[in-house]
Amino acid sequence: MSTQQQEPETQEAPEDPEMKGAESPQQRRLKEKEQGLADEESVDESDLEGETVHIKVFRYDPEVEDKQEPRFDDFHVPFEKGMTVLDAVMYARDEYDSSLTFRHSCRQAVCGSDAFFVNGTQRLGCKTQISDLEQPVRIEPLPHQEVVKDLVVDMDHFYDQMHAVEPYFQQEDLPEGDLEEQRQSRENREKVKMSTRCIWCAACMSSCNIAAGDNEYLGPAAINKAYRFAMDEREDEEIKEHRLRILEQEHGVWRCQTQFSCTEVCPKDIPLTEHIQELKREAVKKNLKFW
Amino acid sequence: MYEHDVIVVGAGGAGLRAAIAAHEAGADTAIVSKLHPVRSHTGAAEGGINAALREGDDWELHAYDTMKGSDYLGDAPAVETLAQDAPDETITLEHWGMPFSREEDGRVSQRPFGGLSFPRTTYAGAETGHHLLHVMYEQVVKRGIQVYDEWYVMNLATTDEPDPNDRRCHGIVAYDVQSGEIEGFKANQGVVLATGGPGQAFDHTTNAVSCTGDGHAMAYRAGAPLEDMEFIQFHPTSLPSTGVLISEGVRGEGGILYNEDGERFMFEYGYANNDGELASRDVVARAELTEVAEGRGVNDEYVHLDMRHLGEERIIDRLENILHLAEDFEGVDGLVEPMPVKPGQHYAMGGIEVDENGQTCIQGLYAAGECACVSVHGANRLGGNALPELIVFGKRAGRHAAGEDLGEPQIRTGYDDDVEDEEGVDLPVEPGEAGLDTTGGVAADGGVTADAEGALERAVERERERVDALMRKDDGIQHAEIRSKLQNAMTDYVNVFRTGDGIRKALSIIRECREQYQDVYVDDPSRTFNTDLQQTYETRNLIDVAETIALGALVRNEFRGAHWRQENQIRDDENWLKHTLISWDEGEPSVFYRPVILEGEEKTYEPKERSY
Amino acid sequence: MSQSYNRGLIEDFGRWKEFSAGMWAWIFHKFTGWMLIGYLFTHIAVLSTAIGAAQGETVEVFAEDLPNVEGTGLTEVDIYTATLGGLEGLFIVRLLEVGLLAVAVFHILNGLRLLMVDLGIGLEAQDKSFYASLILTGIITVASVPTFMMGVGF
Amino acid sequence: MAERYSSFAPGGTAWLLQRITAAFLVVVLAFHFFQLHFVNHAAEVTFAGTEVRMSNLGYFLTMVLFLIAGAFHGINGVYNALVNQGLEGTPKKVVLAVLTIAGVGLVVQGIWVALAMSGMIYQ
Ligand SMILES: Cc1cc2nc3c(=O)[nH]c(=O)nc-3n(C[C@H](O)[C@H](O)[C@H](O)COP(=O)(O)OP(=O)(O)OC[C@H]3O[C@@H](n4cnc5c(N)ncnc54)[C@H](O)[C@@H]3O)c2cc1C
Ligand code: HEM
Ligand code: SF4
Ligand code: F3S
Ligand code: FES
Repeated sequence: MSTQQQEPETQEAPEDPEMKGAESPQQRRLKEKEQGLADEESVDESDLEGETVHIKVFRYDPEVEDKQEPRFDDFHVPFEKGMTVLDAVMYARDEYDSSLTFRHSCRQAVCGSDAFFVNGTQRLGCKTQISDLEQPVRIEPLPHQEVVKDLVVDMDHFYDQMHAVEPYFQQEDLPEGDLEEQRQSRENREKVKMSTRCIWCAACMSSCNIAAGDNEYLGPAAINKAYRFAMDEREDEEIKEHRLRILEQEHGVWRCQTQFSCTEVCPKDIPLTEHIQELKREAVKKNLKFW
Repeated sequence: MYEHDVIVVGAGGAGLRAAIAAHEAGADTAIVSKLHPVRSHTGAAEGGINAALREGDDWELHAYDTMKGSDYLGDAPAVETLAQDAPDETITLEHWGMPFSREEDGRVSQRPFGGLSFPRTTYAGAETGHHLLHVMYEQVVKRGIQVYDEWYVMNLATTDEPDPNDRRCHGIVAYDVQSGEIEGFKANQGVVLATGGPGQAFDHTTNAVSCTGDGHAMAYRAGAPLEDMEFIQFHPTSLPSTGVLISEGVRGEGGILYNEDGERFMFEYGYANNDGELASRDVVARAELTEVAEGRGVNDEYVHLDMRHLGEERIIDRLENILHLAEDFEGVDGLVEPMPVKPGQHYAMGGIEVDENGQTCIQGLYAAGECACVSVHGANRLGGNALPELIVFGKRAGRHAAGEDLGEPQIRTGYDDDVEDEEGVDLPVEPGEAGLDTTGGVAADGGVTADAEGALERAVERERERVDALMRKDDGIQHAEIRSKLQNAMTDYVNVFRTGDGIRKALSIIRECREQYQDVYVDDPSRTFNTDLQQTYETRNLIDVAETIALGALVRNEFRGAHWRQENQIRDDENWLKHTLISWDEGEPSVFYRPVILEGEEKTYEPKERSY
Repeated sequence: MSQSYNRGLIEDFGRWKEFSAGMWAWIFHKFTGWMLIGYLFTHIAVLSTAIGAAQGETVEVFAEDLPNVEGTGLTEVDIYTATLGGLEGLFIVRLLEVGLLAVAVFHILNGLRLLMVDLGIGLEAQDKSFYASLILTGIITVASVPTFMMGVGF
Repeated sequence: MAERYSSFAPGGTAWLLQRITAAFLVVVLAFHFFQLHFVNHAAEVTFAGTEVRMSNLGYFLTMVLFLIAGAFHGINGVYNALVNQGLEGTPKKVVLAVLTIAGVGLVVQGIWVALAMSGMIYQ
């Protein structure tokens, strides 16, 4: 395959640096706006082979009169190779409507700010190629969380649940002496590795029907966080038992009904259900010991 | 109004470490951050933390490597502090449960990294920064340190004595993004800025959207000089559409760079003797841009990084995460196509001028992390040296702010007798506010030196007015337009290749941006989560920061570390073993220089030729 | 803080088309579980006629009407046999029984699937095992129709 | 945070019993279906036949256990489902009480029926 022949479909030829000064940003913006509108009209007639993407974005703002009643806004965004859902909403915001609001930061799936409900699934905007989606692309805030504005949801409850599992290392008995680290076997690190990758995006929590129904349920992310510590051999047995006691409370691991949707949506591919199940077994084992 | 002893602005690695240290020193500490802590950009760091932990290694070697890497623009006391404290701090992270990669015997793993004489980069998989950030946030939760997350800090509340060295910082003004409320935060002992890098000054960067140099700009306008801002590290392999970093690992394993004509340009055009793709970051970055400039770039924008010949097995084994990155962020399958790459802004070596204790020339104002310049990285940062900087100097700043005695610093700050004034540069336009509206400047309303409450009240009042003005206005220009113009100017003219004329052009455009900013308005009328307003603020900060980068680049007429000048392509130790400092005098930047400190505790670091 | 918007459960179920395998499995398992416990109550109620039967209670029925009674014409049988026979003679009851079988078979198969999941076995195949449960339920149900429908109504 | 859990109601026991009863039910339910639909067709069940089967002590005990297991499994399942939907506070206590009474009622009634069938009473 020739490497030179790709992407004839790129809509906008990359601008020549010299040209940029010549055309004022204002003109460019207007032109692009026009283009956006023009495409809007023609989008249905011809399959534009991905020249613009049609996105429908959920809008709500408690303070702005015509946004108090939630609605969907349509935007037509010029497609570029490699465009992600986040790129598309950023484009819509910067070029069409600066009040379009969403969280985002890293653009590389590490900050966990931009989990949205895209075409019916929880996904990270920055990690989702728009070309993989069916159009129009429907972008909504995460379900089961209160909407603050547009795509921004209230994360407080999620954070509360994360904090509820005492998400911090509690080993007090540390090796003495200069530069002495605690030893950990490779196998053990491997065991907790996936669980440490969580970026707190809340996609899992939003996909779980149990978490939706039971507000007190710790939820997959928090349980996974607890797993990360409970399985870490650097903490003593008693601490592990203490952790299991937190997890085996009524709204802890037992609430999980193994729906697997958390595992399916997790952008970091953490085997959440597996971790939760393992903790259930651990808790049972611990209780059996006392009988 | 809120009140705490120590207020830390920013919750990346540096901010969290500072907060923990201040808290441990007994101060009532709070963190104010525009992002929830775990969203900070520290989470993106992949490589690792340099620390001399092992037999055969030694902090002095680390200091030596760092000094050499900095192209002798690092200050020895800072460099030595970094090298001395990094091992302990790294072990502390381990004691806090950080999941470092492990050796067979259960000890933490270390790996070799560019520019290091010993494999001392301590890592946790390919996501060291993520773990560092999360472990530190866990400790903050454990200690119950108060976090005001999604509060955007707008400005500092500083007294307004004419000489910045006499000023004192009493707190900050912040805006609750969720509710739109603007509040003062009084800091009884100190304010620590840990706001991260200014990468968004460039169009193409590996930095997050939140890296807007807010701390730089706030400190700068309050009177603390910015140091060595011209030194910007560009990474040669970032994805064109997002700036996501493709690590050096690909080239390390044997990945090849091709231009549009399918030529292996690193060899064919003789950019780097025989190192080819493995030449140092700046060399490769310049080569790529030369290809593009000479019309051999793919789509006139980027080059290709090809790893297909390595074979599927080897790629999946060693570079699997690269496949995911290319697929997820660029829509390219690295097994069947070459990956598009181009240089992207990556790291700012310069920042707010501070001493080893993190203190600026303004009493009670501290800075740590990427926004500060101690300076340990000098003209070029070694990979794996930023994370130890966060924990070492974050901790020192926190402790000092909380009132601990860390001894007399050897690094001087602020304008004093030691400095050398810039005699006059040929500028196309007046930089700085220069007669434009100076809202936001510290000494804007002149007059009485205020006490703590007074300074705070006045600062809050000023931000309220500023927000009202921005919101009231309903036409004009929107910040996004100014921002993209600024970013393009920086990428076009203050990028890897720098010429006097180009930089002057950039300065003119920055000036235009400033003028346009006079006319900026916020379209979104809502007080709830108004990111439009927040970004409008950030754009203002970017203008100030971009200007210092350009100014620094213009005055430094030599080639040192990451800074290349066409007019003088050699390292000029005779004239330039000194830091560039730019301070904001009543709305006008003034440039001065301070000599580098090459005398360490026991030895002096003699500048040596940098060889590739 | 300013108010926020809660989309509630109704809208939630508007998204049923987007549910994943695990979610459907959960919903079906719930549904079948409730059917089964409902049936258990009814079943015990019906079987309670055995108490009467044991005490000698009888009724007169036409033997032809009851599949479980031999002979012809008006016959005296115990109330248990009469009730069961009466029910079994109804087409609708047979149909419901097939339904019950389907429900029970699915609940059993998916229950086994869940038990495996609890033991941490075959988690990667959780969606496939759900589809397998569905298909097997279908097959078993269809296969047992002849037995269940034997001698009724037609 | 730490106060959010109590040492009460660990929940693990119920969870475990739900699994154990399920495993038991698989076997017995399959046997039950087979016995009453394939070996003896449901339509041919008579009191006499039932009596014969039920007077076998092993069969009798199996059926009683079957009942107890089924009742526990079903009732606990229903209760769990409700708690999953966020049932809290007083309503939760009431539901638990009602379900327990219903369950106990079911088992008592069932055992009575079983005894009647086996001919151990009313002879
Ligand atoms: C892709 C990538 C890879 C890297 N890899 C490595 C590596 O391998 N090794 C290494 O040593 N270094 C690496 N670096 C560099 C290193 O990660 C950064 O320099 C470092 O993380 C910066 O940390 P920080 O704490 O200073 O800032 P950040 O982590 O950026 O945090 C800034 C904080 O300030 C807050 N903030 C900013 N402005 C405001 C405001 N106005 N009001 C309130 N809060 C505000 C933000 O919310 C955030 O919490 C890498 C950098 C990048 C981009
Ligand atoms: C025969 C084998 C059976 C198996 C293997 C089985 C398995 C299971 C399992 C594993 C669960 C728990 C689901 C969860 O908590 O995630 C469950 C739930 C349930 N079972 Fe069964 N079960 C069986 C028979 C029965 C019977 C006979 C009844 C009726 C009496 C019944 C009624 C229920 C009910 C009501 C639930 C709760 C459903 C819900 O979540 O709403 N089950 N079953
Ligand atoms: S577990 Fe996965 S889906 Fe859940 S918050 Fe963490 S990263 Fe997001
Ligand atoms: S979606 Fe919910 S039910 Fe369990 S497996 Fe995941 S937590
Ligand atoms: S923007 Fe950070 S995860 Fe998507």
